[in-house]
Amino acid sequence: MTPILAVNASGICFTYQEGTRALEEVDFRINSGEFVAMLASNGSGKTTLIKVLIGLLKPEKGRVEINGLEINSISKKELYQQVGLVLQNPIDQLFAATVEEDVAYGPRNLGLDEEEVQRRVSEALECVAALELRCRAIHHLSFGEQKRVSMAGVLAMKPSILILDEPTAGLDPAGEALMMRLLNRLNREQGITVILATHSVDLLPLFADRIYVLQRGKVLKQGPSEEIFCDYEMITNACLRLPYIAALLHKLKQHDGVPINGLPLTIGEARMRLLELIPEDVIVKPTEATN
Amino acid sequence: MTPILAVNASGICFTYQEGTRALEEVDFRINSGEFVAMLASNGSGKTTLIKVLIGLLKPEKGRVEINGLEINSISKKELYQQVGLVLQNPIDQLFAATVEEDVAYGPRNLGLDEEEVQRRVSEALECVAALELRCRAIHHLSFGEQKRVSMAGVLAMKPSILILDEPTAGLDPAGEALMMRLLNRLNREQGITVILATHSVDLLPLFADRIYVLQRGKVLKQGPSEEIFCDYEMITNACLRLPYIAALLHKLKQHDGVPINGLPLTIGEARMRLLELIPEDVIVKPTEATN
Amino acid sequence: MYLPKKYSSQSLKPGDKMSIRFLERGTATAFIQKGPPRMLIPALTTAAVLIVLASGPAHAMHISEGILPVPWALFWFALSTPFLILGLRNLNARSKSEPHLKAMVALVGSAVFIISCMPIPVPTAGTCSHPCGTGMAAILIGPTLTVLVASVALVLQALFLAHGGLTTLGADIFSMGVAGAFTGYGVFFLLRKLGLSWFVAAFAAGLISDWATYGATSLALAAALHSDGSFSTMFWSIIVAFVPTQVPLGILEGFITAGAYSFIHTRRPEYLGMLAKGEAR
Amino acid sequence: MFDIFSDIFACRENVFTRIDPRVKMVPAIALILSVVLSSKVYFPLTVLAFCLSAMLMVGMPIRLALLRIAGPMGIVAVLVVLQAFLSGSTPLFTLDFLSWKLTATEEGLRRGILIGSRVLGAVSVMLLFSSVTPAYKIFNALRWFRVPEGWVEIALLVYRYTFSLLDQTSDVITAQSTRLGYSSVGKSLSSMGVLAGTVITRSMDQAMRTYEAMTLRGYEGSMHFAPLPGLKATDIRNLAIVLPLILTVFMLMERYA
Ligand SMILES: Nc1ncnc2c1ncn2[C@@H]1O[C@H](COP(=O)(O)OP(=O)(O)OP(=O)(O)O)[C@@H](O)[C@H]1O
Ligand SMILES: Nc1ncnc2c1ncn2[C@@H]1O[C@H](COP(=O)(O)OP(=O)(O)OP(=O)(O)O)[C@@H](O)[C@H]1O
Ligand SMILES: [Mg+2]
Ligand SMILES: [Mg+2]
Repeated sequence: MTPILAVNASGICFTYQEGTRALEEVDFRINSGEFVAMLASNGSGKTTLIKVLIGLLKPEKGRVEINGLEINSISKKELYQQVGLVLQNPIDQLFAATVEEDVAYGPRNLGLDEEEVQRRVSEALECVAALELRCRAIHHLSFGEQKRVSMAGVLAMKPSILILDEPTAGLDPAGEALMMRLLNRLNREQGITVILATHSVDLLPLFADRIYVLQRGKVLKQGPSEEIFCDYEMITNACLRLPYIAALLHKLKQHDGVPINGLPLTIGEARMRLLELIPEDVIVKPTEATN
Repeated sequence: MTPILAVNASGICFTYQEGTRALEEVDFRINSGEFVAMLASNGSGKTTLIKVLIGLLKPEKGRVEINGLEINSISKKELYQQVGLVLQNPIDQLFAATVEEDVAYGPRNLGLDEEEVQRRVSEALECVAALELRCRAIHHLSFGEQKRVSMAGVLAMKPSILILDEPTAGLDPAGEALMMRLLNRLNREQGITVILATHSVDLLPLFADRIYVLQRGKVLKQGPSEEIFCDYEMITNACLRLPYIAALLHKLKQHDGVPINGLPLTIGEARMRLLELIPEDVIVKPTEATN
Repeated sequence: MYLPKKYSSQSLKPGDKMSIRFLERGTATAFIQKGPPRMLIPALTTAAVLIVLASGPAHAMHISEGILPVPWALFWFALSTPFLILGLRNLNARSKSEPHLKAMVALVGSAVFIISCMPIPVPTAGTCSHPCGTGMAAILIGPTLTVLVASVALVLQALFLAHGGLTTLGADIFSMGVAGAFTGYGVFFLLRKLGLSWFVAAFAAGLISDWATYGATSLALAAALHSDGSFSTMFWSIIVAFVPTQVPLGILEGFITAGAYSFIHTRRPEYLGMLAKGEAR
Repeated sequence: MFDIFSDIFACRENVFTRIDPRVKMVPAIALILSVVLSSKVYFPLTVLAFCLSAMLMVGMPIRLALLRIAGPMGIVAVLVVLQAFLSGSTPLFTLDFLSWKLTATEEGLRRGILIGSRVLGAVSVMLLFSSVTPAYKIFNALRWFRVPEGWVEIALLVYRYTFSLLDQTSDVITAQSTRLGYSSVGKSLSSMGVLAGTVITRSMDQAMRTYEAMTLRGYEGSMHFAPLPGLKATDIRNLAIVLPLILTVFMLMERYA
């Protein structure tokens, strides 16, 4: 028997009331424990798909299963204990006065006792490296801190699937890296399935197991990042671009005829490939290799 | 005599009411016709500095001159005819119901006659490649379109200095490239001084003449992008990172000992430098060079 | 001014032909001799009908287009226009010294509009209904500006949602704007003067403004609809018919107003000061 | 609820949207007034049929058109019942309700149906008008009818920001409901209070930012509007045809139908 999929959506169609066809026959299947990115340009239907997956919008056609259960067959409570959604804009998600209260909002609604609630709050805040913010007022947090706290609020529900809408939008490079590493840790250490919608391509190859490329509400292609970014045409078609590193090596390969195997997407890989090409005698005094 | 500076701010200090010290002795000098980026992580005071430059916030200390005139010595109307500000969030800036009305708002307030107003609207919309949006309602525009229209609204005032707060935030790669090319064209063709605040580093080397790096309300360093990104320490200190291309070559240079002159920041430059290093005989059948 | 004859004859005499028709059983006739309970039966009927027709109460806070005869429509327009003019005067006068006022009033207006679109569950009727938000607005921006904002919101609702309408705009402005805003503001102001906590005052403002709106709506409806029947039967029937939804709804609105007010009070007190200029706090 | 709130149809190109809003407004008002004045159901029902088919013609999905008319339908049903039982004198039938007898009357029923048809007719005119005329055009046109500019200015701002506030509000609701904020009546209540508070503070923040942005473009306390273009001769000619037509149909139906 095949293992139970974390998310199994098939043939999803969705049209907004005034007639915008936002999703068309979308199939979206995520295994438990995967780290999947939904990559698409503005207005391609990422947010709509997310809302369908989490049962906030009813698709016209198609069926969504979460951990093997049809989402309409289970109660909202069960559903939201399994799937957590982190919105793009953290202030939409932070409505309590202090960090602690906000993170406790979900667990309290689950009807847990106060001790358990406090335990969950601490755990969730620790997960997002924000324990020291516990007693701060929400409106005094910086944007990056708000993002992390809003994630903690969702994590406190202990979902097995975490869906994030543009988690790195608006963050500076340090915040971006921190956020991606956090997600990676949650995924690897706690086995949480992570699904993120984004249109920034550079960080994905490092983290995502698989990428879905959407365009105008259709899945253009899906697969591991190497496969996705090989298809230069499809990527530009979808109003996206290659990661900078890949773009450089793509240019070197296509236009300058430098023979490079495959298409390195990350700095580490690119370094290896380039070093293979550069004659040893050119290299001066390699200092101790610090990867 | 030195030429008149477009923006000359010296010794700016600013503290928010509740005590956040947002700017500390900031000196900021921009020549006419320059394309300058203000690069800083979240919460470093970019927006605050912009608001001080445009007279929305009164600095505690320091003096701001626009085109040689102290900003308090001229009327608001004169000031805003010289400096235009494009806010980060287009929603804030687009307050009229339709594109046409929104763009016409500024010129009408200047008391121009209707013919001139219409001429300016057309011109401004053409500048941002949005002429076909003219009769659309604002809330039906996509995010990227909103950004461009909000820029048109400012351009219709015909400012000689254009200040933009994170013009590329939230845009997909295609929109980002379009926006940067637009700004570049305005700068080169119409000689408009462009000042932009951002924390995305990758596009800057291609466009910015000079970069100011801020951190916690202080100017850490300023200079052309080559100088800025050479200083790896300062950059990481400011919670920023090198552009991906530069990071790759930096790694190759520092850790692998590949001898690279300077630090290429753009794909084009990096290609040249790498090709210098790769032996000719490795290169297979260079197809016709399409840059 | 055209005033229908029956408008003044509000009381219903015992043994009125009309109410007797509903009370043929002897057990019920006892009610006829007494005061208000004689309205009970028609009222209960309508209540039952309203509850069955879930969409009725949800829309009933605004009088739908087409219900009011032309003379009544004009009457209500005439009644609410002075308040609109007052609001506009106030706006123009204040926006000279407070240039941000127009933006503020407009945005509070859209907030109120959105809040009044929020479906809220009504436990007793098992349906959804909508709060008015005018009590809230009145506390924040004062009653005259609230009338202004309510008129804009009503026009938008008529256009987008088919709530209310053009001919009934006058009556709707009167019930939502004038009745709701002035009572809400008055109650808030009074209770604060009496030294009650702002939570209680905000709660009462929400509650009373909701009920006042509902009273005024019922009045307008009854006046227009009673035709050959009695005005007061119609009025009380409508009142009682709305009781199952409006009583809890008023209480809910009270809670929402108090919740929202305390939210703003704790997070952004500066806005309260900026808008009310310290008047009602 | 929030989904119905869209004026996308009003921004499409078709016969109706091309007409000057001031010109559209006159027959719309004439229609509504004559519907309200009508003493027989035929004219209102004709208007209803005309408006519904026009709505379908401009491409509004049937579902949405019906959804929009569903609210008034409910009111109509209530009205019919209310009138049938509370007015008139000729008994029609009697219902046993618990221990009471309720009698419906013929006149009452008639009157209920008449008022109901008026409601549907008038509402459908409003709906057609609003689905072929964006609200901002209506507000602008109102200036021509001497509505004070202060009111129009406020209305335009309300209209503009309602859409963006709605998006934010629905995001907050999403966040609340995925964290089970609406899983019981008590929780719904407090969540709703927080929601209302959030919406209001958001709107105030937005107001301050908007005011800032307006200042940056030379705002000094009141908006300068574009001059309204003069009415075209064809518009006036069309009006001269349409208004008498409405009147004639109305009269004929009142008298002979
Ligand atoms: N509430 C709505 N009503 C009508 N149309 C909508 C609504 N929300 C989104 N759309 C439309 O549906 C399409 C998909 O929108 P969606 O928000 O899912 O895109 P997205 O990929 O999340 O974009 P972004 O990157 O800008 O967040 C767009 O064309 C959009 O205009
Ligand atoms: N209205 C305000 N009141 C009080 N403090 C503020 C206010 N606005 C900003 N600050 C604080 O001032 C500092 C600088 O903020 P600013 O918004 O200028 O940063 P920024 O560089 O624009 O950041 P971002 O990239 O997030 O937009 C931050 O610490 C911020 O918390
Ligand atoms: Mg989205
Ligand atoms: Mg900023």
